[in-house]
Amino acid sequence: MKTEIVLKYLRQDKLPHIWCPGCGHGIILGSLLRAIDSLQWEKDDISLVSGIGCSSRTPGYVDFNTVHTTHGRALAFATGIKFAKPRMKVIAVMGDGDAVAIGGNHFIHAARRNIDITAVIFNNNIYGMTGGQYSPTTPSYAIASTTPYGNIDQPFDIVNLARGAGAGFVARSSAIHVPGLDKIFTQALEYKGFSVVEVLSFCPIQYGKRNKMKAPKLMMDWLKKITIPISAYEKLPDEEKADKVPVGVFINIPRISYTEKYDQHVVPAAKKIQDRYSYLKKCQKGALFDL
Amino acid sequence: MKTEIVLKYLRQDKLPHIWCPGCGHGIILGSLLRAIDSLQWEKDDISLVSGIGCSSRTPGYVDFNTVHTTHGRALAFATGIKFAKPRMKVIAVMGDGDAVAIGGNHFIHAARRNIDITAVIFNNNIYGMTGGQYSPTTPSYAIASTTPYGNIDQPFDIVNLARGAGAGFVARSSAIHVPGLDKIFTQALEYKGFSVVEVLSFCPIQYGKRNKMKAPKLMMDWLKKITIPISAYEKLPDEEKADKVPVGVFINIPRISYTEKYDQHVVPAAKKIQDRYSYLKKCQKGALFDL
Amino acid sequence: MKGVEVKSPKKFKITVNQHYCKGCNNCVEFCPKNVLELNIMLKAYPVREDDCIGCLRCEYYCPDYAITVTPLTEDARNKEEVNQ
Amino acid sequence: MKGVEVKSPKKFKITVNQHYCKGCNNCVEFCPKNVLELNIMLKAYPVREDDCIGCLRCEYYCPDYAITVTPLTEDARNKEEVNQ
Amino acid sequence: MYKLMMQGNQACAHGAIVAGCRFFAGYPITPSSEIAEELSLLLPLVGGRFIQMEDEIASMAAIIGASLTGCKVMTATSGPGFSLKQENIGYACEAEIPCVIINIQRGGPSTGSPTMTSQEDFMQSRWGTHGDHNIIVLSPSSVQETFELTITAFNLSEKFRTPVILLSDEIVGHMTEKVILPDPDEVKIYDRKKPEVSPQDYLAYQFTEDGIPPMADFGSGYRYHVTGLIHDQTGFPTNDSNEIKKIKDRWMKKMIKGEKDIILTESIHTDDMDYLIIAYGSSARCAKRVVKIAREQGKKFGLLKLTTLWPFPDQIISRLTDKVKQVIVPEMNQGQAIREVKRVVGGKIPVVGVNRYDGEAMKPEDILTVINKL
Amino acid sequence: MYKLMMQGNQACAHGAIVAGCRFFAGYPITPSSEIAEELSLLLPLVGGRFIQMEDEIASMAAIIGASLTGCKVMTATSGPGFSLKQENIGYACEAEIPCVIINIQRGGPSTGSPTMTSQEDFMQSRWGTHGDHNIIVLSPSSVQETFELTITAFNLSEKFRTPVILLSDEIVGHMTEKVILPDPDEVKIYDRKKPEVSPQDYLAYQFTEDGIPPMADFGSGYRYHVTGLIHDQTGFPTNDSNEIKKIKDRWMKKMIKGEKDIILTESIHTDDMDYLIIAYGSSARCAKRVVKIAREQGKKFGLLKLTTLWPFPDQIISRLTDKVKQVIVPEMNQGQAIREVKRVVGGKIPVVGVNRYDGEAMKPEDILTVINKL
Amino acid sequence: MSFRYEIRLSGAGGQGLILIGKILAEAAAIFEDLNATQSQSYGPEARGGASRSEVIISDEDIDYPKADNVDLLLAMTQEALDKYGDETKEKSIIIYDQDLITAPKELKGRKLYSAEITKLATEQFNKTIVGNMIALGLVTSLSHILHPDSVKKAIQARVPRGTEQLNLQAFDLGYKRGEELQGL
Amino acid sequence: MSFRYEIRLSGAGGQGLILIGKILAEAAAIFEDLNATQSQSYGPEARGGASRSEVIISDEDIDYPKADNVDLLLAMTQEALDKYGDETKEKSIIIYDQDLITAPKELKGRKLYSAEITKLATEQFNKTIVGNMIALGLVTSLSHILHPDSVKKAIQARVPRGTEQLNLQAFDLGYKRGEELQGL
Ligand SMILES: Cc1ncc(C[n+]2csc(CCOP(=O)(O)OP(=O)(O)O)c2C)c(N)n1
Ligand SMILES: Cc1ncc(C[n+]2csc(CCOP(=O)(O)OP(=O)(O)O)c2C)c(N)n1
Ligand code: SF4
Ligand code: SF4
Ligand code: SF4
Ligand code: SF4
Ligand code: SF4
Ligand code: SF4
Ligand SMILES: [Mg+2]
Ligand SMILES: [Mg+2]
Repeated sequence: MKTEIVLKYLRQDKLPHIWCPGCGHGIILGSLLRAIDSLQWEKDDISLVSGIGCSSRTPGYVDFNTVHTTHGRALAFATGIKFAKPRMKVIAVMGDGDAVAIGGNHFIHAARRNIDITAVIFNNNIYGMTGGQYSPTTPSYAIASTTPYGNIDQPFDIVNLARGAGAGFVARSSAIHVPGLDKIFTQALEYKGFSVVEVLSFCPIQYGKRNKMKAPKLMMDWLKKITIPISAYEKLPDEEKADKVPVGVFINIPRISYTEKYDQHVVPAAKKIQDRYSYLKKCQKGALFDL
Repeated sequence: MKTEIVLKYLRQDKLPHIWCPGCGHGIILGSLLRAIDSLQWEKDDISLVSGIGCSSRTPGYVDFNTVHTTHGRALAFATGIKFAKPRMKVIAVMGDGDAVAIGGNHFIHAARRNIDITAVIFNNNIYGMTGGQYSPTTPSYAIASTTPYGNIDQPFDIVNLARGAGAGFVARSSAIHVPGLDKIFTQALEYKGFSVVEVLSFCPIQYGKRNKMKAPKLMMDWLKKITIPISAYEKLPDEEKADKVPVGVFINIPRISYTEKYDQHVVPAAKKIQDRYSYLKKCQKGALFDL
Repeated sequence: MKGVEVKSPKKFKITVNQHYCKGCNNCVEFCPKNVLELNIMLKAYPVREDDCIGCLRCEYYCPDYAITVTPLTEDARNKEEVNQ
Repeated sequence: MKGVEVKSPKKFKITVNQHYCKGCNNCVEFCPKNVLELNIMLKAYPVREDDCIGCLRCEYYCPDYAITVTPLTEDARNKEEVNQ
Repeated sequence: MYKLMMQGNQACAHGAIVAGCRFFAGYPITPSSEIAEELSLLLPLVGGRFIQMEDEIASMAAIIGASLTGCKVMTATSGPGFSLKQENIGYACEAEIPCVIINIQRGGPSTGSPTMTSQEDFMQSRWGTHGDHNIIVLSPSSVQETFELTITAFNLSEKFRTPVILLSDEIVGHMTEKVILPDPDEVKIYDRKKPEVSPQDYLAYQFTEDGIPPMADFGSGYRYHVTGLIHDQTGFPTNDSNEIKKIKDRWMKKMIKGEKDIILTESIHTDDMDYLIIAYGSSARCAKRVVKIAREQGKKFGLLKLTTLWPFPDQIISRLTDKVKQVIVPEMNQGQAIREVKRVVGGKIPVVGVNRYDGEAMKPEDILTVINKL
Repeated sequence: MYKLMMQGNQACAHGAIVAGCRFFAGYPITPSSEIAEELSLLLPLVGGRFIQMEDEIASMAAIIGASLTGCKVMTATSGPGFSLKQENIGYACEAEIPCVIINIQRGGPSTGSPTMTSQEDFMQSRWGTHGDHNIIVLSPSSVQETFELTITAFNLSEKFRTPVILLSDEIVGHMTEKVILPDPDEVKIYDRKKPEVSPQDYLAYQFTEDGIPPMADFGSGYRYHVTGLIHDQTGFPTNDSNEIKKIKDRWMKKMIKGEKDIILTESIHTDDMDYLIIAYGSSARCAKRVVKIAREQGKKFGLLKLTTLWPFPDQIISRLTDKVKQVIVPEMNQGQAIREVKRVVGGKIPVVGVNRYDGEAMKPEDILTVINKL
Repeated sequence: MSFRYEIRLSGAGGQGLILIGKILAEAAAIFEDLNATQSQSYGPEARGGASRSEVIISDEDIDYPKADNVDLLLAMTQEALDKYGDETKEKSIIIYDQDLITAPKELKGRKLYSAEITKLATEQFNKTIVGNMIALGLVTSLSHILHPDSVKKAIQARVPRGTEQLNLQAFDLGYKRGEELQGL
Repeated sequence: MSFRYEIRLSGAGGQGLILIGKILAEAAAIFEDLNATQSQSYGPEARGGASRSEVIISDEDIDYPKADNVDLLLAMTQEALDKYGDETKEKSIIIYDQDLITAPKELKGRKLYSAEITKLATEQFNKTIVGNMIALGLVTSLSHILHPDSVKKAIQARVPRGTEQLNLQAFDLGYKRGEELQGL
C-alpha cells in the first residue's frame, strides 16, 4: 500500500532506476515521497533539484519540476528557483560529496541565508557514482578507491556543520529508520526556512565491498549498530559517544525565511522611493511581486 | 619599540601600504608580526598566503615566502604548501569575503582536515577592495553598496562555523584588542593543526562611510561597544547576547594534525607493501620523506 | 525450487513487480515472518504469503518500489491504517 | 601652528615617519596623554612629548607603522619591558 | 524619452530593466561591480529581485534556476569570475536556458590588471566551457550601445534559448556618456516561446522546425526534466549515439538558421575602401577615428565594426575582403580575433594585427603607425 | 625494463612517478578517476603525497602551492572539472608555476556524456582561462604514449615554468595496452632551473635571455613574492604599462624560443603524399589505419599526427601543405582544430573536416567515406 | 602476412566482460609475442547498464584500437546479441549464452555457437559470476588465436588472489565445451 | 567646422577628480547641446593610488573616447604634472595647484596657470575636499567651452544632497580666480 503512494509520484516509465541492487538511496526516496504525499502538495508546485551523483539521479525519477544540475551546485540553482518564485516548494537532493565536498560552500550559505529550501543529503560516506573515492564523510581509516592505506581525513559531522552555518532546522536519520524517517521529512518540508535532513544511506557496491559489508544487509546492520537517538546519545559516557551517531531532530527554531524577509523589508523600502523613478514605473512588465 | 619589531618583518621598500588611512588591517598585521617575533621563527621557514582583497594585500608587505593567490583560495594553496613541505610554518591571511564568501568551502575543509595552518580572517564586515558590497558577515540591515535598502542576509558567526567544521583551535579578537591580540596570535601559531583567528577589523572607507562611522575612531568605538570577553558573554541574559560579540579563545583542543597523521599512518602502511613494487624503488628521487 | 503450499485464510496479497525487482534481498532480510525468498530468477517471491502480518517492512525497505502488500480482509486493512 | 615647549626630563622620544604616516588620527585618539596631534601636512606630531608615559598605544594602533616611541631613560626602558 | 548621463555599467543595468530582467544574482568584481550595485537599487523598484551569492559559480547557477521559473535573468562579472562561471555557462548552453552574462573585461591573465582594460577574453567567451556548444557574444563600444545591446542580448537569449554574453571592457563599462532612454513601451522586447500543446504532449526539447523548443515555466503545469546530461527530445538522458548527434545538430541548426537575427555588424565607408579595419568594442571607436583621419589624408579606409563577435561573422567578412588590399585588426590583446579573420580571409590578402596589451586603451596612433607603413 | 599491460590512466600515473611527480591533488571524475586512484597507491611508495581535495578548484590551487616548495606536481580531471580549474590554471600561467594538468576528455558540453569519448576540449585547453596567456598542450594516442608524454609534460613544464596540459580522451584513458617501462635511470628528466645568485640578487621574474626566470624553492632561503597580479621582474605588482607589456612579451618569447623543444609531431608517409590527414589523440590512430587502407588502394595519403596541440604547429603544417592537394582533419568534435588548420593553410588548398560527435570513437569508415569522394 | 583479430565481448555491467577482455589482451601481449588493445564502453558514469569490451590482437602495431570488423562476438544478453549481431561479418564467430538469450538470431554466414554458460556456472561452481571464465574458455577455444596456457597465465595475473583455482577450473570447463562444440 | 576639446584631470585618488569630470561631461551633454565622454583610470582594484579623469567634449559624435591630444590639463599632484605635462601639446592650457606642486615644470608653448587651490579650500571653506570644485571653476573659466551656468546645473545634479551650496560657492571662487588669472 505504501508502494502505491510512492509510485504515484514517480515517472514510472523511467523505472527501474539505475541504483544498484539494495542501494539505500531508493529507500530514502520512498520515504521522502511518502512525506510529500502526507502534505498533499501539488506536483506542479514542487521543484526537486539535485547535483550530480547516484543520489542526484533522483530528479529523473520523480514527477515534479526537476533539475539535475552540476556537481555540488544544487542549492545554488535551487536558490534561484525559490527566490524567483517563492510559491514553489523547493527540495534539493544531494549526495555527501555533492552537498559537503564540492558543494560545501553553497550548503553553508543556503543555511546562513535561511532560504526556504529543504536540503536532503543521501550520505553514503562515499562517492558512489564515480567509483568509490572517499568523501568528506568517509569514516576514519575506512578503505576507498583513493584511500588504499585507509582514510586519514577527519570526517564532517553534517549536523554540526549545518548548525555552525546557522541552519534553523537540522535533523539526521537513516535509511534503516523508516517509517520514522517519513515523519522527519514531513517536519523538514513544513519548516519555513532552510531545513537540512542528513540521511545515512549506504552504498554496498562502492563502500560496502571495500569495507567487508558487501551485502546490503551488512551495511544496514552497521547503520543499526552505530545510530542512537539523540536523547540516549546524550546520556552516554564520553568514551562511548565517539562510536555512535545520534539521530533525530537536532534543531527546530522558527525564524523568518529569506524570501519573506525580502518581501517584508526590501519591497516596502523600495516602494517608499519608487516615486523618484518615474521612468521605471513604465517597466513593471514581468514583475515578480506587486509594488 | 614595538614598531621596530614589526618593521623587521616588513618589506619596507613596499611601504607605505595601500590600505586607507586608519584602516584596521594595518593594526592587525602589526600584531601578527609581533606574535611571530615572539616565537622567533625564521623568516625563511614561514609562508604567508592570501587570497584577494584589501586584507589579502598582506603578503606583498611581509618578508616571508609570500603568495597572493586567487580570491577565496588561500587555504587551498596553503594546503599544497604545507602538505608538500610540512616543516614550513604556513599562515593564511584572508578577508571575510575571501575566507567565508567565495572561500567558505576551503575554510570548512581545511578545518575538517586539521591541516597545520593558521587562518587569520581580517573581518571588516564588507568587501573593502571592490567598493563596499555586503559580505557574509555584514550585520543585519546595514547599508552596503549592494544593499541600498539594508542587508537582509543573516550573517555568519565565523567562530560557530569553524566549530561546526571541526576546527581544533578557534579564537576571535579585534583590532582594538591589541596587545591582547598578539597573545592570541601566538597561541594560534603554536597550535599543531588548523587554527582560526577571526579578527574584527574595520573599514572606515567602505563600511563606516555608509553606516555613520566614517572616522576610524567611530568604528573603533563601535567595536569596543559590541565586543565582550567570552566569560562575561556567557553570563549575559539571552536578550542581551544578541547585541554582543564574544571575544577570546573558544576552542583549543590538542589533536593530531593532517600531515602528522599522514606520516604516522600512510607512510608506514606504504612501507609495508613497498617490496611488491621493485620498479618504484628506482623512483625515489625527489621523495618528500624517507621510506 | 520448492513448491509453495497455499494455506487459508490469506490476509495479504504480495505482488512483486518483476521488472523492478533487482533481487537485492532487502525484503527477505527485513521480513519478520520469513514470508519472502529470492527465486531462481533472483526476484523476490512470497513463499509464505499466509504468514504475512502486513507490517510493510518489505515495502519500506525495498529500494526499487517493487513489492506491494495488499490487505485482503477488513482486519488487515485496519492494520494498514495504523502503519500510516 | 603652535610652538612646542620643551620640558625636561623627557622620558620618551617619539618619531613619526613622514613617508608612512597617513594622518588617520588613530594615534591621536588613542593616546591617553594627548601627546599627539596632526600637523598641517596631516601627519602625526608629538606636541606634548614630555607627557608621554610610554604606553605604546600609539604604536599598537598605528595602522601604518609610522610612529616609534623610544625610551630615553633607564626607567622608561624598564616600563617598555613590561609592555612585552 | 529620457536623456541621462551615465556610466556604461549603469547603462547596462538600465538596459536590463527595460529588457524585462527581473532577477540578478552576482558576485562583485572590478570593473563590473557597478552593474550589481545599480541593479540592487533598481530591481526592487520594478518587482525584481537582486541577490548577491557566495561566489560566481553560485551566481551563474542561481540565474539559471530563476530562468526556469520563466523569469528574465542576468549576472555580471569580469575575467576571474567569468572563468569560474564557465562550467555553469556550459550547463545553460546544454539545457538551453535563456540568460545574459555580462563580462566587463579587465587586464589578464589571472588577477592581472584589475583596474585596466583589455579585450583578452574574446576567445574565452566562445571556448571557455568544455565540450562542443554554441553561444552568442555581443560587444558594445559606447554607453548608448551598452544600453541597447543589453536589450538585444535579452532578446536573442529568449528567442534562441541560449546564454548570451555581453563582452564589454573596462573603458566602456566605466566611461560616462549621454544615454537616450527610449519609451519602454516602444522598445522591441522578445519573450521566450511558450508551449502551445497540453502538458501531456509537451516535449521540453522538441525538434522543432527552427531548432528552438518551446520552454514552459516551472510551476505552470508543465512538469519536465532538465539535465546537463545529453538528452533526447523528452529531456531525459540518453547514451544513444544517434540521439546525441541529433541534439547537437539541432543546436547548430538553431544558430545557423538564426544568423540574420544574431549577426550584427556596422560598416563605415566600406563602399569605396582600399583598406579594411575590423574592430570591436572600445577599439572600434579608436578605429573609427583612424578611418576619419586616414580619409582626411586621402587614404581610403573602411571599418567593419563587429557588434556580434560570436558566431563569428564569416560571410560578411568574406564578402568585404573580396575587394580590398589589406585588412587591419586592432585589438587590446595579443591577437585573438585576428586568428578568425585570417581563417575567413583564407590568404586572399594580408591580414595585419595592431595589438595593445599593456592595460591602456588602444590609441589612434597605434593604428596609424601601422597604416602609415602601408 | 618492464613490460606491463595497463590502462591509459594507469600509464599516466606511472609516467608521473617516473617523471618525478611527488604530489597529486585531485577530485574524482569519470573518466579520469583511475589516475587519482593509482597515484593514491603509488605516491606514498616513492615518498610522495596524495590528497583528495574538496573540489577541482582546490586541487588546482593545492598543486600550485606544492610546486612552490620545489615539488613536481600534477592533477587530473575531465570536462566539468577542467572548466572549474581554469581560473587557477590562469594563475599558474601568470605566476609561471610548473605543473601538469591531465584532462581525459569525455562527451560535452556540461555533464554531457560522462562515459563516452570526445575531443571537444581542444579549444578550451588553449583559451579556457581569461586573459592573454600561453600554455602547452600535448595529446597522446596510445597507452605507451600516455606514459611517455606524461613524462614530456613534466619536462616541458619544468623547463618552461608553465602549466602543461595532457589532453587525452576516454578511449586512450580507458584502453588497456602493453607498456614498456624503461629503466627509470635512463629516462631523461628535466628539473626546473634554480637561482645561481644569492638571495639578495634574486629576481623571481627576471628577464633572462631565454625568457625563463630561475625559480627558487620556498623555504630555501630565497624569500620572494608570488602574485596573480601583473608584476615586474621583482615579482611585485605593477600598473606601469611598459612593465605590463614587457612581461607579456617575455611570456610569448619563452614559448617561441622554446618551440623546437615544445612542438612535437609525427609524420607518416608524408614524403610522397597527395593528400594529408591531420589528426591527434585517439583519432590519429584511426587516421593511421585509414592511411594504410588508402595506400593499399593506391591513394597516396600521408598523416601528420599532432602530438603537441598548442602552441599550434603552424610552420610544420604550412610546410607540409605546400605540396598536397587537400587536407582532411578528422576530429571527435564539431570542428575545432580544423579552424586552426584553415587559418594556417590560408586558402592554399581545400581543408575538409570529418567530424564525429556522438560519443563513439571515430571509425575508419567515417574518414574513408570522405576520402572516397575525393 | 600480418593479421588483426577483433573480439567483442558484450553483455551487461557486472558480468565481468571487461576483466576477460583484459585477460585476453594480456595473454596476447605479455605471454605471446603479439600486440593487443583492450577497450570498453560503460554505462552512465562508472557504473551499471550495458557493457561492451573489445580486444584487438595483432602481430603488428595496432593502429585503430576499436573493433570495426568483428571476428568473434560473445553475447551475454539478448540486447547485446540484437545490437551487435548485425555488426559482425560473414564467417564471424558468434558465441552466446543460451540461458540468457531467449530469442537467438538467424545470422547468415556466421558461425553461431551457443552454450549453457550460466547453467554450467551455477551447477558446477554454484556461482554465476564465473560465467565470464567459462565464456573466456569458449572464446579461447573457438578463436584459435591464443594458446590456452597463455590465457591461463593471464588469468592468474589478473584475478583476485585466492580465486585463481576456481577461475582456472571454470576456464577449463569452457575451453573443453568449446572443443566439444567444434567436434574436437 | 566641428570641434573636439580634450580635458585631462589628474592627481590622486580621493581628490574628487572623477566627480568633476562627470560634472563637466554632464554640463556639456545634458545642459548644452554637445556630446561628451568622461572616462578615468583607477589605482589597484576600486581604490587609492594615482587617478586620472578625462573629458572629451565635441559638437560631433565622439569616436575615440580617450584623450590623445590634450587641450587642458589639470594637475593636482607633482606626479601628475610630471607624468602628463609632456603629453600636452603646444598651446595647451595647464592648471596646477601650487600648494601641492613643489617643482613646477617648464613646458614650452603651453599656457601655464597656477592657483593656491588647497589653501583656498582650507582657508575659505575649512575643507580640503572642495578643492575639486575650485579646480572645476578654474577649468570652466580657462577653457571657454562651457557656460558656467551649465556647469552649475550639473554640479547641483551630481553632488550629494545638502552640499550643493558649499560646492557652488567653491566653484564660483575658482571661476573668479580663473578670470583673474586671465586678467578678465
Ligand atoms: C565538477 C565535477 N566534478 C566531479 C564530477 C564527478 N562526480 C560525479 S558524481 C561525484 C560524487 C558522487 O558522490 P556523492 O555526491 O556522495 O553521491 P553518491 O554517488 O555517493 O550518491 C563526482 C565526484 C562531476 N560530475 N563534476
Ligand atoms: C574570482 C573573483 N571574484 C571576485 C573578485 C573581486 N574581489 C576582489 S577582493 C573581493 C572581496 C574583498 O573582500 P574581503 O575578502 O572581505 O577583503 P577586504 O577587501 O574587505 O579586506 C572581491 C569580491 C576577484 N578578484 N576574483
Ligand atoms: S554505486 Fe552505491 S550509491 Fe550508487 S547506486 Fe550503487 S550502491 Fe547506490
Ligand atoms: S577599503 Fe576599507 S578595508 Fe580596504 S584598505 Fe580601505 S579602509 Fe581598509
Ligand atoms: S508486510 Fe511484513 S510480514 Fe508481510 S511480507 Fe512484508 S515484511 Fe513480511
Ligand atoms: S527489496 Fe525489492 S528489489 Fe530487493 S529483492 Fe525485495 S522486491 Fe526485489
Ligand atoms: S606611548 Fe602612549 S602616551 Fe606616549 S604618545 Fe604613545 S600613546 Fe601617547
Ligand atoms: S596612527 Fe599612524 S598613520 Fe595614523 S596619524 Fe598616527 S602616525 Fe599617522
Ligand atoms: Mg555519496
Ligand atoms: Mg572584508
